[in-house]
Amino acid sequence: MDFSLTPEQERLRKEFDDFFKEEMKNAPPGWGGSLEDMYSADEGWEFHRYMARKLAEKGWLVRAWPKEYGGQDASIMEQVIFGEVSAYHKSPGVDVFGIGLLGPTLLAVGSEEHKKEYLPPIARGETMWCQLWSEPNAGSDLAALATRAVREGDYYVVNGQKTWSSGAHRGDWGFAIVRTDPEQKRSRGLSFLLLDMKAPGVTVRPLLGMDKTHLFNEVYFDNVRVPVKNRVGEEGKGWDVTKAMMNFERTNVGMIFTVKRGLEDLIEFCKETKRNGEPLAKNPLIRNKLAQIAVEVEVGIALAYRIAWIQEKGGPAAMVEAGALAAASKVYGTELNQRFSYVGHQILGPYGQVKKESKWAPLQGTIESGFQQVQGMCIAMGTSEVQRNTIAWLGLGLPRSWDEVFKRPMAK
Amino acid sequence: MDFSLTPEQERLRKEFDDFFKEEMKNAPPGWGGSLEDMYSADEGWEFHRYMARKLAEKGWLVRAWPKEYGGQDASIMEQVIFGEVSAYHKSPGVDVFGIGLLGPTLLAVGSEEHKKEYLPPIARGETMWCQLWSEPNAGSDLAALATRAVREGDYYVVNGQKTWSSGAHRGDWGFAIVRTDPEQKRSRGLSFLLLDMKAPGVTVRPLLGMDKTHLFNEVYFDNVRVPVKNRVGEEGKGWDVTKAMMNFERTNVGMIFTVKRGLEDLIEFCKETKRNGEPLAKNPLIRNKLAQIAVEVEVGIALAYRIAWIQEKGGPAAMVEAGALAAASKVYGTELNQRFSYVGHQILGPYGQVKKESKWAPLQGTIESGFQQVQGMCIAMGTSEVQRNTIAWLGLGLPRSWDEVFKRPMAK
Amino acid sequence: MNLDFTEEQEMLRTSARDFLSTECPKTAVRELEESEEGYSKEMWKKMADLGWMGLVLPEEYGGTGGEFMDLIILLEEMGRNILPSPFFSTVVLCSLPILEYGTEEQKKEFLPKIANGEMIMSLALAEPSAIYNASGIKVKASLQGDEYVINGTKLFAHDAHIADYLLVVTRTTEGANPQEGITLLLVDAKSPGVTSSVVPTAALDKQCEVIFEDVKVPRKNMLGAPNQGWGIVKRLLEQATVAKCAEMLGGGQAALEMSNSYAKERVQYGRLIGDFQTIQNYLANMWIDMETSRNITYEAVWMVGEKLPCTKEVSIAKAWVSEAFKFITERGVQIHGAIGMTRDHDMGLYYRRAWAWDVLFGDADFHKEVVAQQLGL
Amino acid sequence: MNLDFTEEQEMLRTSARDFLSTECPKTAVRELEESEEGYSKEMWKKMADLGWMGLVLPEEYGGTGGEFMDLIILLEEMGRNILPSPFFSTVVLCSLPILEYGTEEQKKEFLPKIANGEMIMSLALAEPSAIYNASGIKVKASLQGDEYVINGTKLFAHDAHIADYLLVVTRTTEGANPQEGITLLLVDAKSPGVTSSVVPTAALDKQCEVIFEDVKVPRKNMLGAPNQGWGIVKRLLEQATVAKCAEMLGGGQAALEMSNSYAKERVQYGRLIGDFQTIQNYLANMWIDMETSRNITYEAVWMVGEKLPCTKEVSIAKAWVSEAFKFITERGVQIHGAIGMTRDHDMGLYYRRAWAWDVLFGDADFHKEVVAQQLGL
Repeated sequence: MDFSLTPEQERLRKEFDDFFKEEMKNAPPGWGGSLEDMYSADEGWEFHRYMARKLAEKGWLVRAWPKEYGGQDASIMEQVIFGEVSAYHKSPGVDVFGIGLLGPTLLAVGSEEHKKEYLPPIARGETMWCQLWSEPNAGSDLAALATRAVREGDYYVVNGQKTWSSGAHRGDWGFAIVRTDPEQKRSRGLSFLLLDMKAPGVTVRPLLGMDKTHLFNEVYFDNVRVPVKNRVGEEGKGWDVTKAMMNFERTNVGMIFTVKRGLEDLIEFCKETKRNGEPLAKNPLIRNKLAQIAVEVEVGIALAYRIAWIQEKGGPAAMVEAGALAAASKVYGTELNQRFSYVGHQILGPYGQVKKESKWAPLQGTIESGFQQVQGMCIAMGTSEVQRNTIAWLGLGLPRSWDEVFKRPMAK
Repeated sequence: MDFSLTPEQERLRKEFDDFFKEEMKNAPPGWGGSLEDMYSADEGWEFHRYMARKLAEKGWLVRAWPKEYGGQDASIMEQVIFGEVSAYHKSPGVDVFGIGLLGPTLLAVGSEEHKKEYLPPIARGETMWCQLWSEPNAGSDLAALATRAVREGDYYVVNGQKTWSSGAHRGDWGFAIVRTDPEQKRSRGLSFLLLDMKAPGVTVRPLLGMDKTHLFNEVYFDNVRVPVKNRVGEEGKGWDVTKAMMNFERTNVGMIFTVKRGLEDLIEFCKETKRNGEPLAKNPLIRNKLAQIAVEVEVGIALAYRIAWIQEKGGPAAMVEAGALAAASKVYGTELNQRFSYVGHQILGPYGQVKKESKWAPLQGTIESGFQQVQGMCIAMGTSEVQRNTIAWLGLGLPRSWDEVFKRPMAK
Repeated sequence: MNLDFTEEQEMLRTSARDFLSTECPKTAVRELEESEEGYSKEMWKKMADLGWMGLVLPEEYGGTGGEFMDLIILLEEMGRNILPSPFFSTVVLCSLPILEYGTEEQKKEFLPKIANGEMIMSLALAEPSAIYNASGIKVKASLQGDEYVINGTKLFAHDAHIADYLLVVTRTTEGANPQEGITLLLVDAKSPGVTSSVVPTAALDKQCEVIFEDVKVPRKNMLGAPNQGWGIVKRLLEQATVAKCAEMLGGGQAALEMSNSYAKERVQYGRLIGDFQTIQNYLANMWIDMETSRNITYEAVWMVGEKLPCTKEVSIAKAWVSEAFKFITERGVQIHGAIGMTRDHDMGLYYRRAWAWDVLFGDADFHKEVVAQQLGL
Repeated sequence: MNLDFTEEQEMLRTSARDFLSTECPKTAVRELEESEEGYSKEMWKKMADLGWMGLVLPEEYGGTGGEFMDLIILLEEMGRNILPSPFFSTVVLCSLPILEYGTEEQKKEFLPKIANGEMIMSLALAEPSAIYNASGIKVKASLQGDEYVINGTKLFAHDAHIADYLLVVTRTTEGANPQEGITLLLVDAKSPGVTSSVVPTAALDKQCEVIFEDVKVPRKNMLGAPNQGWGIVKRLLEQATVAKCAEMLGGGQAALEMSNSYAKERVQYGRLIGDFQTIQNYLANMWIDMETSRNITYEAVWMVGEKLPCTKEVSIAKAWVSEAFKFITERGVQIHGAIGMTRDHDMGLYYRRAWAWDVLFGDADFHKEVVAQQLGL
């Protein structure tokens, strides 16, 4: 085994690091790097778009993509390095949905037309996307979705409601999974559509978070006309596209580096802040808690590297392994963010609840916003419960659902 | 509300305390008060019988029972006081099975003959009992039991195997649940028998614990003849008796006071023991851990008192409440014992693993035996999983089993 | 021993629950959170009319002479409903010490006005040092003639921005023992030199910065003896801590019930989510935390009410209950999924309070250190 | 970066697994636990014949010149099988420091004998103080002419009772800095004045008390420079700590597999218990702990092998992996129910080791304090 980076990788990391260090000086006041910071206030969104363009200029926005669509065919390891440096510096710019989800999906299962039409504007940092999946009665159980799309000539007419669509109020385009054949149940009869968020009949309503930030939305479709050519995959086979999209197993390295950075800032605070005449950093209980987070951060990074390594090797067995590991890194990473938030809140004491607009807010209020936003991380993109179910299934060979259990004869 | 004890209760507590303080001087060397200490070595068992006789002499062994069977009609609160003082002093003497389980069951559902025959020798501290319930394929799912009893005239002929019978190698008598009607499934067709452990055909084989102590046993029945008059309840209605026995909702106050005492001993150790030139008691991490256990002990005691109070009031609604609370106190109490063991092990460091026979063993090796024996507490008498299920059912009105769920039509 | 509430107490609970759920639905809670004042004057008047402010005050001061446990029941219901109001500040933090330590003159001046809802008060205790020990008290009051002159900054003083009077914990002498030299002063909030402003916090619960610049207070407004104020603070912190535990009990119970109801109506995969063992285990653990919290709180409340030595018991209750409340609300959000983390859902009201109250009057580690000391460690 | 094992390493793993499961079934493990010596001479010989003792020793000393990672694979398999043997004591704790710090003469004297299985060694480091800091070293060695004379008591020295030689960490001078003045001596276990006796422990893993009474050791048996021994101890503790993490990986994996298999065969309520979400969640959490442990261990191992600065990484690995191993074995017992807590079931072998290894070379809190220091706290 060899855990070292190549000199080229080290050089790249430094280049990324220099770039972000410099560019992050342009962040708006109180910037904390969360999705809420990016989508909620206009300054945040503008900064995101600014960074997207800057990264596109550098050719870094979609490094992993093929050159012909604006990428650099970069290795997974290089993406991981980019991801960690970017997260460490709390940089926005990389559209979670367009670059993280849609791009790889189109590259894997999209038509050449789709790739040519949609990928280059993403690569240039121009088009921003959102995801239109969950519905009021289809959360973890996405296949229960009910939004209808009825074919009329060259169009689908879409009616229904999506919810929990992060950043839908900012997105130029959205990808949706809808029911084209109501006769079919659950994951059958679904289709995958790309739709213009400015199309007539699309209404976006905010769902404010408990800290009043605007990240999530409800999206209503009232006779929205979507050209048939905007369908990805065959009609009725939308679930395959959805599954493909879910199967890009993430290393989740970014969410670990977010904590790494947060921890460093918190450590700095503890060194500078005296309570009862002594720096917080000298309090043995606080040292123990901070060290525990540091342990968990390094453990999380090691796990993310393992996933990247498996992906780099590829192959079907590796993909099952990566599937379980990615589920593990999601639940591990989000619960680590949660534990970090709670530790931060505890160490800051009454100051942990002060909002960033106050002069009394330490660490730019990141702990205050953090402990309210972190719950969403454990729920969005597959709840912790769903991730553990995936591990039981892919990692341990246990049944995926009760229905599966009940199909078997009773055991003696 | 009023949390104070009456002067009479305070006097009783002092009387118990004085008695146990004096009598515990007779405990064999290395006595730690666990069930393993009682059942494993001969000295332990003799001490148990000695204390049983002493308590009987005092009239304290079965305080809660009616006077006619050797008891004192004592209130539940007095029993709780007795239980806590006894546990605090690590005293044996009160037979878990005869006094804790069988006695109340016979008092509730036994015939007058049974009461007259079996209760007085228990009350005199003469007869010791054991429980013959679990089988290799019937653990948490007791109703799956297969041990057969075939009626032949005035006898049942019993064949089969029981397991996890604590102290069966010491017990004079055992109470068993067996299948009298093999045509009936699960909880139907069972009967409840009292059997002489010295009867021909009863074979007891030890199941040593991981620390090699002898608490559990396998018990084999090879054509064991049990008089029909030894059946409690009707033939085929043994499950009702079993349920009645399970339904004596325990306050579990004893297992909390065991930790209370263990904590006090550990605190003493931490005050006396220097490491790196400073008493362990001055180490902030250790202070925090010990205080956490102290918090949990007091919380557990308050819960136990609540259960006792509800029982004292009685009534059907109270009993449902007490049922959920008793499940809570069981899982809380055993998991507290576990946490205490682990904290003790951590504080003692390498010494936490030293067995009591060594001169290097602190606290008479109780931490060493504790961390191995405590796992059994979370499993015996209803696993933690079963207790949480009971809480979900009685405390929260949630379904008790999947089968119940699947009997309902699918929800929309 | 008697672990039941009296019939009167049960009636008080019922009427309080009815009143609050009618008068202060959660939409109102959210509006009051957003408002500058953070409470409804109208509701405040009605509460006074119900006798809530004078619940534990003797009749001679306009109260109804109830016991501490009565107040606890009311607070439980307020916690259950997340009532935004200066009740805790006024009644628990200020009327109780005035009742116990005030001169007859002070009692006559303050208590009837509190009882009839005319006066709102706020305790100015914490400072930027953010510790609940006597050594954290640095705001200075110096006796000049017949007046104390206060200078310094208090922080996290709930409801100071709407208070008529502030109960200010000041340092009047410096010595080796920080518990010596503390004096409590009743300060007219409109005195020149007092500036109160709300610090924006997660729970939107109107915690204020209060700046004192040469604020003059007549000597007769001193509560208790000069330099001996820490004893009053200790006692009021005991009362306040268990009272806050009671609010958390109410909040925890509501969060648990809400989660349990949701588990019985939310369907995923064709099943109620409460049918899943994962959710059942969450709820069972929440239930255990709730029941254990209840009993340890009542025991501590009883001791505080009886004026028994209860330093250890109060700290035990706070260390346990605030962790339990955090756990219950956190799992509550998780059970609800995305809807639970929104501004429009009630669960967030409880979740945000759990984190706010966790650090109020000392967090679990603070109280465990108290317990450690009480254990002779 | 390359996170795969080499083909040779995979072969080594396979052959080690085969050998151990054949030669050392769990019945044998239990017997060896009960035996006075705690290992099988016959098996020891076979292990030597397989080249295990010399795996990382250069060929000139009778070894096969493998790398540290090779040794780690072997240790993982030993942990997987709970092999009772003095391998860790001899090879990890003694041969590595002799190889790295020994004189040519010492290497020639000790290493070939270790490689061919003739010599068993034991590290006598810990003392009744039970701390893994230099300040814990009190056993005195004083230079008298050309000999050191040792007096004092060592504790928790694995396998000292069967060792031919002891590597003894002694204090030769006292000064302000406890890390100065430590000298390592290679002591013939048969020297007059050496008394080793096994301390009975939960894991029955032959930890010894070793009493030194005027034990004379020729000066040439000093390992490294006089008074500078703490550097050697630090290095060997790094190696030993990650090596122990590797054993825990093997043990954790076995415990997890055993639990998962049991969940797939044990029926209650007409269903495999692995069908229950409660059990699935336990197993999923164990799986997460296992996978996270694996990667952090290999990273630390690689750094130790490459002799990179790795104080932080080693402590991180130990702090994480020993907690994970405890959790996995504890849940493993719970999944198995009563059978899992018996002497005759294999789960207890792992459970008891988890608690023994947790405190070996410093527990999680010890290592977290190291991490805190490394973070500049």
